[in-house]
Amino acid sequence: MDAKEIIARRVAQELRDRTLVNLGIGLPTMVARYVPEGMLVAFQSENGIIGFGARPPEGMEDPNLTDAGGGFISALPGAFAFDSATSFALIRGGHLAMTVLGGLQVDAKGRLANWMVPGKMVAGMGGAMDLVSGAKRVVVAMQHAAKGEAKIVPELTLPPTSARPVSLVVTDLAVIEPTPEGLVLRERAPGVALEEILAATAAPLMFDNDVPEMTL
Amino acid sequence: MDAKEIIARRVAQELRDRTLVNLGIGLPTMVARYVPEGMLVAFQSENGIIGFGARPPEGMEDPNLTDAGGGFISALPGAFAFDSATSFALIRGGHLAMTVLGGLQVDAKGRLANWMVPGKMVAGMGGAMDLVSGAKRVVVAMQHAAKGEAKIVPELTLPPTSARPVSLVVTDLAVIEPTPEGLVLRERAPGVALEEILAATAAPLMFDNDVPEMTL
Amino acid sequence: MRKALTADEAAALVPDGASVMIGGFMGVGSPHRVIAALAARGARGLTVIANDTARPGHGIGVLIDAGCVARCIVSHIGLNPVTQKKMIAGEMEVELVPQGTLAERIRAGGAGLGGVLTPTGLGTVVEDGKQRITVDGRDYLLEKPLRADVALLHCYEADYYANLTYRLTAQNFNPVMAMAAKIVIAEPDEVVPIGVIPPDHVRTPGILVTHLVERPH
Amino acid sequence: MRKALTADEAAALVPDGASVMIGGFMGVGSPHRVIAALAARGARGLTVIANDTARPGHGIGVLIDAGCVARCIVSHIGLNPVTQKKMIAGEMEVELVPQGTLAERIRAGGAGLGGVLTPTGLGTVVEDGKQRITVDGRDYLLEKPLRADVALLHCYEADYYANLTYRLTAQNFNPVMAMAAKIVIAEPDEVVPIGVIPPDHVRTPGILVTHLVERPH
Repeated sequence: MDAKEIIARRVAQELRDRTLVNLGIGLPTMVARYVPEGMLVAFQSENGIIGFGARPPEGMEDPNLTDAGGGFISALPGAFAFDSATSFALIRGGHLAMTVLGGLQVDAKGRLANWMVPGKMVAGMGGAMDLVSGAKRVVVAMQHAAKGEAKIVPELTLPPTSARPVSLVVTDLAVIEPTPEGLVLRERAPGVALEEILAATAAPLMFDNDVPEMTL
Repeated sequence: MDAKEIIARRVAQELRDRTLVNLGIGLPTMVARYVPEGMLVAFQSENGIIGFGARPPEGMEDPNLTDAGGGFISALPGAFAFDSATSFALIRGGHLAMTVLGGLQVDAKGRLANWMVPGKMVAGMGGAMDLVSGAKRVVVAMQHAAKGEAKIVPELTLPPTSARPVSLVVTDLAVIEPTPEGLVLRERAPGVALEEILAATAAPLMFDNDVPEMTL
Repeated sequence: MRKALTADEAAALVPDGASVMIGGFMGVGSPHRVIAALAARGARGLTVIANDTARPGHGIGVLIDAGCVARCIVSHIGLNPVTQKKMIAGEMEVELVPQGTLAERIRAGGAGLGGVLTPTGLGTVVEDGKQRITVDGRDYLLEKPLRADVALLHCYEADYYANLTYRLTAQNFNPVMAMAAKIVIAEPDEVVPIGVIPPDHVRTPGILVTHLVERPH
Repeated sequence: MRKALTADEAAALVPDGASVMIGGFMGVGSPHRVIAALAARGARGLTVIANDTARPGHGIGVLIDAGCVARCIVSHIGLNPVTQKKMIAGEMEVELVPQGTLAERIRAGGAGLGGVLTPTGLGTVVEDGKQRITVDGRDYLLEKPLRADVALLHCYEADYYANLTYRLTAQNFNPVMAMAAKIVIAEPDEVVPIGVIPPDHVRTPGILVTHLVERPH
């Protein structure tokens, strides 16, 4: 199982039946592959659809039906298409049970940075700031470290996406929950030692004597 | 021609081709009968339709299609049905070229009162406050006086509908235009003498030597 | 979607003293069966948020007649003399809100906005107790969001997921209310299989609807 | 409705230096024919208000490539390296706005609201220079309305009155922009007779649309 699959499978365990969930572009999108059997989850794409499916068969793509990255998708029976004001009324209004977003950094207060690296890359916040402000639960799905550099840091060095702390951080090494007291290490990825996680994490972590392994 | 028909016919002259117009319940509704020939006016009913028509033939009424007073109407080809948020986005957003409203009082500043008589009658403002705030032109269609009592007064004694002055007042006796300098008498109803208008008006009126008669 | 409720089952989900948004404009687009059931079960102390109180014996007027309502937040009561009488007698509290402001306050409640700035009501009694805010030299009233414990909606079609459509002038406040309450109960004229309503024609997604009332027999 | 315009005629209605709202999300739901005509006529100094600048050579990216844009107000430029390069080189001003805030600001512009209060952006760079307003103990940012000289929309169907429908995810910003500009130009995929689009399926009424572009050949 590669790093991304570990993350996606673990995040999928956070899904709940009959809820509305938004998946960010990139890694978070993979979560949709691992919806627990028998569970009905309504996925929202913020460009304007609830209930989308995989890319249609060749020759059946519709230029008026794509995901937020512009890739072709299909619509499932019972889908709902809507405009951007409605989309963000759903997001900001607390109608999303959960959003899953990629991250550049998370700090000890649980704050997320994921939309720009000053002087290097300015993607724009897109819908991320609204998603972090408005979703009931915000789950960050990201690699634990980038090119040897820690992404879980004492204090953000990148511009924050929101002042609101995220609910959970799922990486290829660990599951970490931000709390008012600090970051709590909840789970280790299969076969990953505590020391490895601590070495790859720049922020202080709190943990019990026996941190369980993820069940994937 | 009775008083109401005079008012409705004169107000209809204020309609402009290819514009959106809201008619209040009661007398203002009658204006729709006198749209100048060849002119296309889109009438909005604030309960949620643009492009409504007369009551349908007996047995063809639809309980889901009424005017703001709850009376059965029909829809014209090319009609548009919408919700209340959209309805008032159209109204408040300046998309109405004109609204025609009934009135209890208009004062020297051009302010309208039309939604309550303290201790006597509380109708509620319904959509009137938004209409007066938002429509490009606000035309008041009302009897000049009520049971011998002047309705055009120096200063409102009833609660105002808006601080914004209305654009024009059309009564069975006269056409009056509120201006920053005061109320200007623009036209007399057919056969109505200047003195009759002045006697029925409690607010000061400005006028030229020769006030023309309405052409109906 | 679970099984549809009877009107009585739906009415039982509305506790006495609850704040209740009810769709409809002079009774058009109101959930008449749930309203009747609510009056029949003798609900008490409700705060009703709606466009109007319709007429005696009709629509929300049925709840007023039956003494279910302690307070209402509405734009218009002109066609319901019972509401006016109860208000003047002090038996019922009535907060009058301009119709467009009411729609925006409910929309803001459902859309997670802390309020909206509107010119409507400036210089009138509607301004009393409200904050006036100047933006780029123009004055506005700050109007706060409205939310409720329960929303009682009427819709035209519902599919098995409770995706809803509305019909002609029966839309009115139903779509904004569907976003602004903890429990959302929809009373359809028709129930159709999933897929019958195309994605572009759905107006309220089923994920917002807590309970669907069975179609009329 | 007057006769439909060619894309070139529509582009001629957009003066250099104008503020222009353009529908679309990564090019999906953008008026591609008018955009191409605008680039071809060499428009200059435009302020573009849109969700994003799509990709180089596609959608709004075509206007960026052609040097038509002096400033843009968008939520995302991550997939257009040309926009990023021009921004960093100081050739183009880019104002980044959270997507939901952008939608609400445009909606407020079209709905006559003086602004909306949103929690989005609190404690981030988005807060810079903005008023923080506390409502019932919670903080919000006051976000001001946006309007434009021209709105360039894509729609699915238009009838002869220019009543519009949109399709699936090609709706996005088009409906709110239709309310918020002085001149509104819609580019349809299909044109249909009046009455073909039922009143409940119209999304933008023709009365808001100043000009319709002819259907593609």
